[in-house]
Amino acid sequence: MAAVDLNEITVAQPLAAERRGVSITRRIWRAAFASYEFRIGLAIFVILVAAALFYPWLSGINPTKLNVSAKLNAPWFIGDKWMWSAPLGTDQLGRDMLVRSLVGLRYSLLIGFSTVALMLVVGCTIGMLSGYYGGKVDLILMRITDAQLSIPMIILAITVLGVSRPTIPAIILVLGLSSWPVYARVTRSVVMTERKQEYVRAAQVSGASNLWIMLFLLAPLIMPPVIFISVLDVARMMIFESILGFIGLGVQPPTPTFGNIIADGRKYLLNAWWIATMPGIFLCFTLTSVNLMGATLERARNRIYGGAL
Amino acid sequence: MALLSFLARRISQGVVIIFLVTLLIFTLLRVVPGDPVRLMAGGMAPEALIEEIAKEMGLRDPILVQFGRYMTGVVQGDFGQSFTRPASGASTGGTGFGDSSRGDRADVLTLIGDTLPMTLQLAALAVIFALIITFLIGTPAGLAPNRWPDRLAFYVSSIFVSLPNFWLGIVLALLFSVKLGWLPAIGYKGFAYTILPAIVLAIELSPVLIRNLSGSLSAVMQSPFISFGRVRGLGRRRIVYGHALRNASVPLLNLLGIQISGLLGGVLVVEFIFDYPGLGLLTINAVLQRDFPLIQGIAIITSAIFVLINIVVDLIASTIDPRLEY
Amino acid sequence: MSMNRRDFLSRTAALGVGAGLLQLNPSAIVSPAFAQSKPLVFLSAENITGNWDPTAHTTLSQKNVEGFVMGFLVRNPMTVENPDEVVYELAESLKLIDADTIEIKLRQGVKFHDGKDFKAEDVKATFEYGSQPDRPAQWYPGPTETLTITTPDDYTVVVDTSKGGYPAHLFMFLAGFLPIMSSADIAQGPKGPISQRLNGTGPFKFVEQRGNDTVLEAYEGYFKGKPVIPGINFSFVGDSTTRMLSLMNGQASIVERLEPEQVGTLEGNDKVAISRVTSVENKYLWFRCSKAPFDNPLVRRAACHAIDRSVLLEVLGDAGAASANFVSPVKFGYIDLPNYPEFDAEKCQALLAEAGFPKGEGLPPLEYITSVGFYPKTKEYGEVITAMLQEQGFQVELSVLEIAAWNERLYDRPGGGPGHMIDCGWSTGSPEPDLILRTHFHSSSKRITGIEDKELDASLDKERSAATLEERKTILQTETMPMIADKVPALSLFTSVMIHAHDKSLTGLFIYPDGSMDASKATLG
Amino acid sequence: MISVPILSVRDLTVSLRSEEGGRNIVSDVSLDLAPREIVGIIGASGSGKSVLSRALVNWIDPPLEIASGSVTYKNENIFTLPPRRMRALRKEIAYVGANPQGALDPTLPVGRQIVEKIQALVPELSRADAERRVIELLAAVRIPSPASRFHEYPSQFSGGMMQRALIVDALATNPAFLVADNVTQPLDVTIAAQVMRLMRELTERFDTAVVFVSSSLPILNDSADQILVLAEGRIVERQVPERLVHSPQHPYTTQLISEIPQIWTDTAPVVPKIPRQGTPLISIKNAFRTYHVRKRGTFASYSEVRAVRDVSFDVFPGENFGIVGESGCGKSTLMRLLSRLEMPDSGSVICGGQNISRLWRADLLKFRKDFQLVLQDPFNSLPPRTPIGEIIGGPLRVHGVRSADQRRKQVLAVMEEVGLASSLFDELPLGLSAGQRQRVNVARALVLDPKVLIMDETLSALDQTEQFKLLKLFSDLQTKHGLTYIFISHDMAMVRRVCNRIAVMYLGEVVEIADNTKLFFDPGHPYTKALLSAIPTLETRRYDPEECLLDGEPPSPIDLPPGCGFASRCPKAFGRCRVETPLLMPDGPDGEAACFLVPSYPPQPVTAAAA
Repeated sequence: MAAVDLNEITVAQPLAAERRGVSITRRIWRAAFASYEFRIGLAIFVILVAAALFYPWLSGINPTKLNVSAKLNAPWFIGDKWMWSAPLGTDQLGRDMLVRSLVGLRYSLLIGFSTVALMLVVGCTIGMLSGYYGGKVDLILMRITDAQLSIPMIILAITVLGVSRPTIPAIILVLGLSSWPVYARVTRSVVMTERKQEYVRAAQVSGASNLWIMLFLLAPLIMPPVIFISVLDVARMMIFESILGFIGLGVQPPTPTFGNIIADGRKYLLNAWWIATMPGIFLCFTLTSVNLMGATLERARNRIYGGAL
Repeated sequence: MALLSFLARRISQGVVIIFLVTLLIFTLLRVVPGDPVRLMAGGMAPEALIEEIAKEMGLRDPILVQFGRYMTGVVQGDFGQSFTRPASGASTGGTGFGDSSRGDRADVLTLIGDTLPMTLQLAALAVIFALIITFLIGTPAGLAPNRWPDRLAFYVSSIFVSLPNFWLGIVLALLFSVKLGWLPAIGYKGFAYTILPAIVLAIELSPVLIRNLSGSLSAVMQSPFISFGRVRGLGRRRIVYGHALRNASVPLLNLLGIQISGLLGGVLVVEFIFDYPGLGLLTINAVLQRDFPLIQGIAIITSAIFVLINIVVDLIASTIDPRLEY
Repeated sequence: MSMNRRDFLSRTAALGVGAGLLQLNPSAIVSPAFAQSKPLVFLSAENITGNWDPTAHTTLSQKNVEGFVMGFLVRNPMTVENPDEVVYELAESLKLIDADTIEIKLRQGVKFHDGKDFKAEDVKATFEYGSQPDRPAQWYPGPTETLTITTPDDYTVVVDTSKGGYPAHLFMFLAGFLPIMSSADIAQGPKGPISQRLNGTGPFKFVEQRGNDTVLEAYEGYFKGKPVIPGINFSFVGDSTTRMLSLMNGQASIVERLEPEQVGTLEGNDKVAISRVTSVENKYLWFRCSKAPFDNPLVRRAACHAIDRSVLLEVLGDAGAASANFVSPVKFGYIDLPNYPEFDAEKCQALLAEAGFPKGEGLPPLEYITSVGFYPKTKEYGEVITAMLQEQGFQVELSVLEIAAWNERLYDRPGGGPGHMIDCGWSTGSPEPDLILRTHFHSSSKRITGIEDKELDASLDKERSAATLEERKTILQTETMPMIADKVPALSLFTSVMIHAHDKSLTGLFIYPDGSMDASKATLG
Repeated sequence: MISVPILSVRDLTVSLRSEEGGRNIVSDVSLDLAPREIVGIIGASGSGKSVLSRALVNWIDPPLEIASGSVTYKNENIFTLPPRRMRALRKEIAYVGANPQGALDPTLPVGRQIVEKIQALVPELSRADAERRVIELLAAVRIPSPASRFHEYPSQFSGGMMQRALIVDALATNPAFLVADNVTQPLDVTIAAQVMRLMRELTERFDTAVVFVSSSLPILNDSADQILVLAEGRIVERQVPERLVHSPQHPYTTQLISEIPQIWTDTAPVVPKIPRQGTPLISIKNAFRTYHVRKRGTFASYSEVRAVRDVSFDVFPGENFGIVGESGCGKSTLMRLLSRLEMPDSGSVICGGQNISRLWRADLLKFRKDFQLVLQDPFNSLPPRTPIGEIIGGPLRVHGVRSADQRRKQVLAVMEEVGLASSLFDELPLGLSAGQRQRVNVARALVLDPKVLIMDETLSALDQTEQFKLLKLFSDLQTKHGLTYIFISHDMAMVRRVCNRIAVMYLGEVVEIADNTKLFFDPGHPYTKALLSAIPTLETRRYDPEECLLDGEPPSPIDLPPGCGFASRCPKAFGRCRVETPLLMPDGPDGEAACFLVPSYPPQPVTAAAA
């Protein structure tokens, strides 16, 4: 009822002058950027990424250079043995935790985002197809999805990663290919409802091919929320990578990733908690910043699309 | 009648799924380098012996033949025998060639049978905890979108999701088991041992659920019958708990059904950390020892469980919401 | 200096044995009041094999279990101070009659856990069974047919090795760690009860294997008297942090293989005591000597000179002790080899140049395989070594594999094992050096390295066939060991120190350098 | 009115808060409601009548807010009541809305929810009693087998039934007054008529006062004691129906009345009879379409929904062809066949000499270009998140107009033509009125300048004023582009106004097909009569509802009974109707009807005479 009603109201609404001729997308970004949360998120994210990209290079500290004599130094805020070169302390082999975390962040971001990207591509494509065509296609694709869904990631991991020395691409592949079904399901359900809508029919009548409809009509409509959901998975994938490291299928040393830093640091949790904890904190910051931006963006979209002025 | 036919349909589909899984895993495991026989016999074993054992175990036949043999076994409830484990069920390793002299090996099924209940108990408790957390945090968030409870939920889930489960496991064990001595942590000698691992799993599980619940709840709160309910004279509590949550719980259920398979990943690590004698520990050892029959067995069983759980989920969902035609 | 002392001691030992003098008793440690207490919970870092046959494996954790259950002719405490000490248990004396004959007098009135009386037939059966070439553990100097074992009476065993052409004194050390099995069990063959359960004369009885727990209970009939603690739960817990946590919250009584950092943490804890034992185990960097580039001794030596072992020890902290030989200091014939390769960048570069790879140019990319490992710090020092080698121009790539994969790649195979270098430790609960030297460097076995070298073979055979211990030691220390140090088919990195942490209330426990324990006099709580 | 009013509204003003400040939706409305009185409020969409009706039951949520004024019930202003007391009052203040389907929790049985309400408001009533009451009320609103319906879920109720259930829900607690907001709007005419009849009966029986809000004067005219005319949120006139109709005071009212379709009056528009010669533009021949739906909760058994059965007709260039029928009669399926969204199972659709099911790629695209569709639902038919410009330009992109400027030019031209401000180009459809949305729809279809436009219920969601405007637009476009229209509708009045030739559908069959005048003045089929009798109009009806109006609802097209599909509801049905299916037979010069009562219909063949 609410919907009908509001529409009745908004009928004669005069268009706010400033909105004239401004494309929707730009309006959304404006709205998002207007909120301080978005700015904070953006700030944190930019800082982190910038640090990850430049600090190691500026500081000239080599994340893989061992300095055994200076191992397990505490960070500056506790303990007294810390050095300027390692404000966040050092790990079990005396490498600077700050640089390692930042470089780790680099790789983890790479892994997290490209994994999720892979998941989205595969999952959404399959979901889209089976939701759009329904019938046999749907049946087959969904059975495959369920099958995939019911295989524990870990087993897929050992088989695929067992093949060769686990490299970052291999890991991305494993994680991505083992986690897409969730998205297939979500997309499918959304598409199924949307596809029944009349505007889809209208497009068909105007002569649009199915592909055209999926790409230009449905995808733009259903992707954003799905992508928004997937932000959590970026983090989950980074964690999964650490689980792989934990059973010896992770990225090989000396390359630092959050995964293997945490996995190796685990042993020292009792007397050098910072090794395993720092990446977690960085991870949390990254995630929160991305999440903040995502959330505000989503809110902005809903506001604009929800017809608020 | 309707129910029966539903079950018939879903179970037949489930069988297909399980078959696919088995086929996939089976072939994958066969293409992994690293000859299982060498693992069984131990590295010191001479090639001749390896070949001999392999032959006698039929591991040199074409994959399809092996698969056929395996499946015929499976349908008769015979999942084969562990490569490395003795009947005693001990997790074994080390190297000893002339493996032929090993004590008779454990049946995969019995191994799983012993550990599965433990894990189910753990998983069930974890899910319960997760749901409690989810409802405590997610409901207010869903009722007050974009206000502080929503923010809270948002930050909490951000933090939860960035906690590596083994990190959390150790920290909790240190805190509650060593420092405070409230809960036992390592091994299993009673129900109490399930609590800590379950909490860790719950925390790993909850972020997605929280987000889902708050999302769908706020969506439901938008729907006409909620505001109309007020006009019909229903109290807010009744509307929220009697109707809104009821509707919002359906997508939550489905998500939960999907998450189950993800749960095993967590169970694995957590059981290893807490030395909890469940399927997860079995799996990780099977993986570490490349105990292929065991891995296969576990894969089949887990996917079967997954199928069953999802059938149950759909049943519950369709009793909650009759429109979901089952 | 200390060396000389040790030489002296061992010499006297050797002679002493001949004279049947030596009488010492490890139970000098503590003999506490009998107090009923809870069973001892031991958390092992390594899992056991599926097969209880003591000759079927070389797995340490299972040796530990055997240490509780089985009886031994003698035990060698093998302390660094007194490496050659001998304690008589099932044997009352070992007498070397001549170079090829040894006579063993047995203790009387001992019973196996299954009730069978312990007699000479059991020792004979054990020796003959264990010497079969297909027994994985491979304790014996030569195959069964080279032995002639006679039992003049029920409590006397005479071993004649003349057919084998090696001296009988080898059995002195071997006697130190042979679990004596019941002839009845052996009679039923390798697939028989012997593989199903342990049956010995030791202080604890094997009850059952419960999942990952091996359950033992005190054996009333133990010839030194029933142990104080009612039983032992020996269970495998893979994760070191987990082991430590369960010790801290009182669920475990003793845990093994502590990480040095954990030692730091635990020393603060007043409920826990730490024990360190220099072990019989060295850890090695094995070269695949049968394939390029490490088929070339020069390259091997270059690599060895690139590695600064002192840094490794820094990484290992308490968990490692310096040693400069291919066997542990507690083993027979140990000596700090003067020509043992030390860290020396110049030498390394010189050797590389000499081998035709100046600054490592022209070397293929090398794979260095190690495991996530249940040994402390395995991965860490792996990383360090990789870094060091890279510094000298070796393009080394480290592969950290989970145990099974590592295990599967460990041993030599036709055409050389996988990778170019692999990390592994080797430990045997006996002073016998050949258990390492011969096993790995003689072309008849060449377990991991795959080396085939006539000179080495010759030298190894020579030291084995030496008429007396005395003579043998000299050959070992002056010829064989230095030769190996020149050819370095493997580099021994350090000697592991076994760190156990246990409940303070646990007393009277003696830990042998191979990690096995004598708990017969231990009390708990 | 002497009696004290039970509800009195004084200077009520409701305004919409927004970032640009407030705007009044309802301004200083005052009215009194006497016991048992029925007050009708009429207003076009956008007149704020829904907001007013909600204000009456104190249901105003942000961004709306009560700016000033009072609604006094039992001499208390309900806006100032604390929530708790307000809730108690809900017992006596009832509301029925325009959207029956969304009004109840879809996951709980209807009966249970009504009981829930009763118990929430009348705690003293025992559950059993409450259930009994609900069941008898369900019976009272003529819901068949109420006892079992009680346990069914909203999704299992049809629109009409749901609306009745809601009336039950509203009256269950014996409210003192009831606000009915556009209750008949979503319903088919015959059903709407039934519901209206019901409302009247019940309100008398429970002596409830009613505020009846509607956009259709005829409906109010039949029932209300007094009518208020709402325009721009203000009450511009209040009168008793007769006087309002015959001597309207306010110009707005006059206009409103003038827009009410004339059916039989001599002032009614005369639609010219288009000469039907030459080749038909499109002709459909013996088309069948059956859907197979899995029986609920069965393993693999399907049931047949026979949506279109043996339909044939021709449409000639320049004519307006109407297809009328109630929901579920298969007209939408027919539309899908005509626009080649689906293919007939058997039979064919011929266009320009080609069977369109055979068209492919380029030919198909060509066909699409000439043959456009304007869809029913103004809300679903526009992608919610695409700017209007893009929506209208979409077809151009599909048809290969690459350059954006080119598109923009054409789109703006069309928008201008259909009367959309060019400023809307970058706007989202949301916030547009139904009328504007339909204009967008039309523009989207028109942008390809097609030969034929199929109007699928295009106007049914609009109120008369809007309809009027759009119809005007259509005829202009027709003269300008020489378009041919096919109107698919359930609204007889609308069809009467524009269509030259009309086909009446029932249960997937064409039961009558005739020229405009013939159909409305001398229908051949009883169903047509029923439809005519239900048309909301101010005129004296040619067909008396009492004798033609149907009870119950059309049977489901699943597993149809043999014989004439209409027999089950037909007042004139006799033996033959239940065994033999009547075919279309000429009924006079310009019509055909499928009824045995058509004079020309051959008598039942005597078995002997066969062969």
